[in-house]
Amino acid sequence: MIEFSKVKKVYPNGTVALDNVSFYVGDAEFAFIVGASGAGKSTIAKLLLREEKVTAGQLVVNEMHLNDMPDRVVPYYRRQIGMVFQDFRLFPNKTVYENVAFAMQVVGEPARNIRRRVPALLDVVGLSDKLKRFPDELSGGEQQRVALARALANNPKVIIADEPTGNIDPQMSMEIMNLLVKINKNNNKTVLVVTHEKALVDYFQKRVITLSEGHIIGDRIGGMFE
Amino acid sequence: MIEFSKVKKVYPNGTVALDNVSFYVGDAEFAFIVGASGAGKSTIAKLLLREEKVTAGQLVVNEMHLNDMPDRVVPYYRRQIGMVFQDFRLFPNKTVYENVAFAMQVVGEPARNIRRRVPALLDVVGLSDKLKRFPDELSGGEQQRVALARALANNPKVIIADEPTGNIDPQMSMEIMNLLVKINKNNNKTVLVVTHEKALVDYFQKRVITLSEGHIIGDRIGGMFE
Amino acid sequence: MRGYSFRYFLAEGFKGLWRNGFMSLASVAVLTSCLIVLGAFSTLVANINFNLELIGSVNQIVTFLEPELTDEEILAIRDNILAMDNVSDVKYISKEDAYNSEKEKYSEYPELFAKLENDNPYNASLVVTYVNVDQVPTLQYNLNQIDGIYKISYRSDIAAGIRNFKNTVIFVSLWFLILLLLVSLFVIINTINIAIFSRRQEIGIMRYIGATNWFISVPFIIEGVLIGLISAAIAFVVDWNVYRYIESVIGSDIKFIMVMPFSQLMWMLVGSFAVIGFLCGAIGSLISLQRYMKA
Amino acid sequence: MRGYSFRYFLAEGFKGLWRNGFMSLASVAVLTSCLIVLGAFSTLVANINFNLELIGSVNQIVTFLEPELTDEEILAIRDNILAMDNVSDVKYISKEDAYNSEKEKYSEYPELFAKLENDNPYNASLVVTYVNVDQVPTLQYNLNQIDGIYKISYRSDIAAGIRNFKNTVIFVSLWFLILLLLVSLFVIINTINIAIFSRRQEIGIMRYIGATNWFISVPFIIEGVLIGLISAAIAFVVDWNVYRYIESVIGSDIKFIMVMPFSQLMWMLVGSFAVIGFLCGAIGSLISLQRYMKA
Ligand SMILES: Nc1ncnc2c1ncn2[C@@H]1O[C@H](COP(=O)(O)OP(=O)(O)OP(=O)(O)O)[C@@H](O)[C@H]1O
Ligand SMILES: Nc1ncnc2c1ncn2[C@@H]1O[C@H](COP(=O)(O)OP(=O)(O)OP(=O)(O)O)[C@@H](O)[C@H]1O
Ligand SMILES: [Mg+2]
Ligand SMILES: [Mg+2]
Repeated sequence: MIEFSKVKKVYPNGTVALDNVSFYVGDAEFAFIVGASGAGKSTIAKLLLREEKVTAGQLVVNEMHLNDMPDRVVPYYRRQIGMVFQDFRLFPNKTVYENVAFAMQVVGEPARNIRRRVPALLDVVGLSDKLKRFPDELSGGEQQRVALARALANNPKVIIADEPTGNIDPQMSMEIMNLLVKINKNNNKTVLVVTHEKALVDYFQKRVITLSEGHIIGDRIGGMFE
Repeated sequence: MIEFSKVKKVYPNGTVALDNVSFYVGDAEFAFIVGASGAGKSTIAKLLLREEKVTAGQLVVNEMHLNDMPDRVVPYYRRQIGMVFQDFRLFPNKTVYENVAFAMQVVGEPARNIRRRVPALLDVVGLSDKLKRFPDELSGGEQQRVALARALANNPKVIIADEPTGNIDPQMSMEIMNLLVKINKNNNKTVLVVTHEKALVDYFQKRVITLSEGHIIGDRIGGMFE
Repeated sequence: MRGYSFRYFLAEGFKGLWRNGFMSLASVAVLTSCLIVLGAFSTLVANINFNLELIGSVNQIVTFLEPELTDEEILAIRDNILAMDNVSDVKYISKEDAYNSEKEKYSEYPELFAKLENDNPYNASLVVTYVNVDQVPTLQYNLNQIDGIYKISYRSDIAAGIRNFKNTVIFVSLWFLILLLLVSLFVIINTINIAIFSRRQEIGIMRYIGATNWFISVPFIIEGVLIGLISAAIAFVVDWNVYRYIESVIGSDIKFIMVMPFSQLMWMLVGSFAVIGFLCGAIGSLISLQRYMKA
Repeated sequence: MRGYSFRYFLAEGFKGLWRNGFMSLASVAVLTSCLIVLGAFSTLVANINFNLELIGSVNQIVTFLEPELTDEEILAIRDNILAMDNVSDVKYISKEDAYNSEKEKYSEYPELFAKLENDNPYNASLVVTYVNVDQVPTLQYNLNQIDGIYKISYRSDIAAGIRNFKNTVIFVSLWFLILLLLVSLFVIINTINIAIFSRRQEIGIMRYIGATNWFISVPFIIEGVLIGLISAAIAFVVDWNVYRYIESVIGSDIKFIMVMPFSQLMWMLVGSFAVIGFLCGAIGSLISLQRYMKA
């Protein structure tokens, strides 16, 4: 459950990235977030991860008020969220395998489970032959898929994917989006996908939240890219 | 003029990224390069910039043989190529304005010209109100557009854009692609665009070079994404 | 918490060390250099003090005895003095010894001593060697209390000069050692700070995927400790060999300087290097990490 | 090339310094620390040498004169000696002076000197103060050639001891200064190396957009020089104030040590700091950049 109420976000340099943004995404719901470049989509993702704090308004995720969450709780909160960052944020000094495994080590997953699950995840995103590569030995799309695998590693309750197919060909994009839809349906996870790929949004006929210059200008279920 | 003859590229870790790739792009030609993630598209761009050297085969650009180009000539060669990198490669310590201006300072452009041209370029990509921002204060799409502006700064003979719209909404993507087509037509520049956006490729009906696993599997003029 | 194991952290620490090869090397180089200088200077100071101790130990007080004392009385006085605090040795110089030694010193004036041969004007004396120059006044007082001693002679100006000299040397070298230590600590911690600064993005990503502060910190601290211990080991080996080389040179060339045997300094060096290396690595990492540890 | 201007490079250098605030600060901190220690130690060495010179200058040779010489003859001999190389002073001690000083020294034996009163056995002497201990043998030979001098007394053992002591102190402190200098240079260059390593991506991007090596390097080198000069200035101010403080403490407390006036050291410090700061900054940057300068 994600609830934005009258959220405003002003960056230190004075940019108003979001203003009076309110929306509600229920448990196990799937939503696209679309909008022009600079509309505030990534800002929503950053607020949800508490990478940034709201300037005004309320933000509640799974009954937790992010505004007044104590610092020491934040790591535990973040583990409930699987995030695909727009700029990937892979560890340059860790291999593909280690990048995904690290997310599981963080939550204290036993080594046995890690050894089983990581290769399976990397297989799903089509990287099972590149486990030992370092990120700078991967193509752009391959890096993006490692980021996706890492986001899914801990079976998070909420998955937020910021442009998860920005560097990926149409066929693989479709596969990835199908995967996210499947996770949403079968495992009852809440999934938010930021994307600019009209074809995908139109194809899946899911809820579409449209942002423009920090405001919500559209929120339709079974919507199309506009 | 770009000519690949039987080019092979093997990365130090043994990955064969390109094998027996031959194609010719004439002066003032426009071509899309498409293909699955990891097919070798960015490798072609890296070879053209001489960021990487070919393992076997010949690569000639504007009558220059890249294989045996002396190191001291390389900077001057690179100035003839405007490159939009897939990962942007902006200077984190320079503002948007400085990022673009730097490319012109490199070639010794007089300060007067720089002061005139940089704002104009940034206006074209819709960033005229963000001149003083540092890259980490920009959205993903905004960074990508700075990279594009920088690539165009010196009026290069060849423009290579690696996924220039990977983080940009459909409308702005169309504008950018129109810009590149216009530059190709009006200014007689050679333009290579790596992209995975089927809609754009299908719309513009230009030459499409299709890669798969390091091989060229299609090269059609007025082609469609396949 | 389920599977957090020390083995995991240790492995991460080693991996970090290896994968950040350049930074690790640079940190080890700086730490090693600082420790080498510190070690060289502290063994130097130790040797200076050692040699100054040797100078100090020639300080003596001469007590002149009443001429009418018998041999037994003199022996008794001697035992009496030997039993005092701060006295390490008492040597008896008879009238004849005194006369002969003076005669030798003034060999230019043979006629003078010829006249004195049968009328020796010198007194017998006891030369008292003391341990601690600071307690000489007490010793002087005690000696004056003894019957049979009619005068004591103590060149307090020379003694004070030597003491001043020793104190100054010790003062200056200790202060310089402290300066060196502080600057080294500062430089070392600064270097670790830089090394961690260069990995702030990595730390940021860890935080964004839900790692707790201690989970992030432990491998960095282990890495820091490893850097510290490696540096300590290298610095020790270097200082050791240099010391042995200098020892052999000085041992053969400069006779009037005593070089402390390395074995006497070894454990001080090993200990302080290990402690400094360990603490700098650990504390340096800890301090540097603080900055990146807001949620 | 059209518009490359020195102003552009200078501006870039300053900007780099400012925008990489943390790294610049860290580099300045390391460089400053090293320079402070170097400065402190070299002023210390200068003062040690200065004080050792003072010790050296009390060395004297005593020449005993034939008893039958007239005052004019003695004066002639004196002038003769004064004209020699390596002689700074000649002092005449008459028979009476010698007798009185000896009598004073041996006040324990008044009866002895009472007997000698009318038959003074001492000879008049000339005390020759020399400049350079190393040329004493020549001086001794020359003195021996003079008629009217029947004996010269020179405590060559003490002189040799002092000379050995001086040489050892100078030897040890110079070697330590060299060690310190080398380690400082190493640490400083290493730090600049790290600072540039942390910007290797930036350098890579510059190369990819067609910047020539020198165009990339010049701003980095200017940045390095600025860091060097800033550090030199800070280190100078610190060392200066510490020196003045120590000077005032020693000036009042420890009488037997001479502190060199700072003005005598100032230009040496300013000069060497500026040179080290400048060169380290420039050469450090240059060396570090080499690695990223393949096309
Ligand atoms: N750290 C920051 N500091 C200042 N301004 C920022 C920062 N990050 C983003 N902005 C600004 O906030 C606005 C919204 O940015 P955001 O990243 O949310 O856009 P977006 O919708 O994700 O765009 P894109 O599709 O290009 O990624 C933009 O105008 C951007 O310039
Ligand atoms: N530096 C490198 N070292 C080793 N292998 C590499 C390196 N860069 C790329 N590769 C591999 O070479 C192949 C081609 O990579 P390239 O980046 O050219 O793909 P791409 O077509 O651009 O893919 P994408 O659309 O995902 O960006 C991939 O399998 C990739 O893993
Ligand atoms: Mg975004
Ligand atoms: Mg690519």
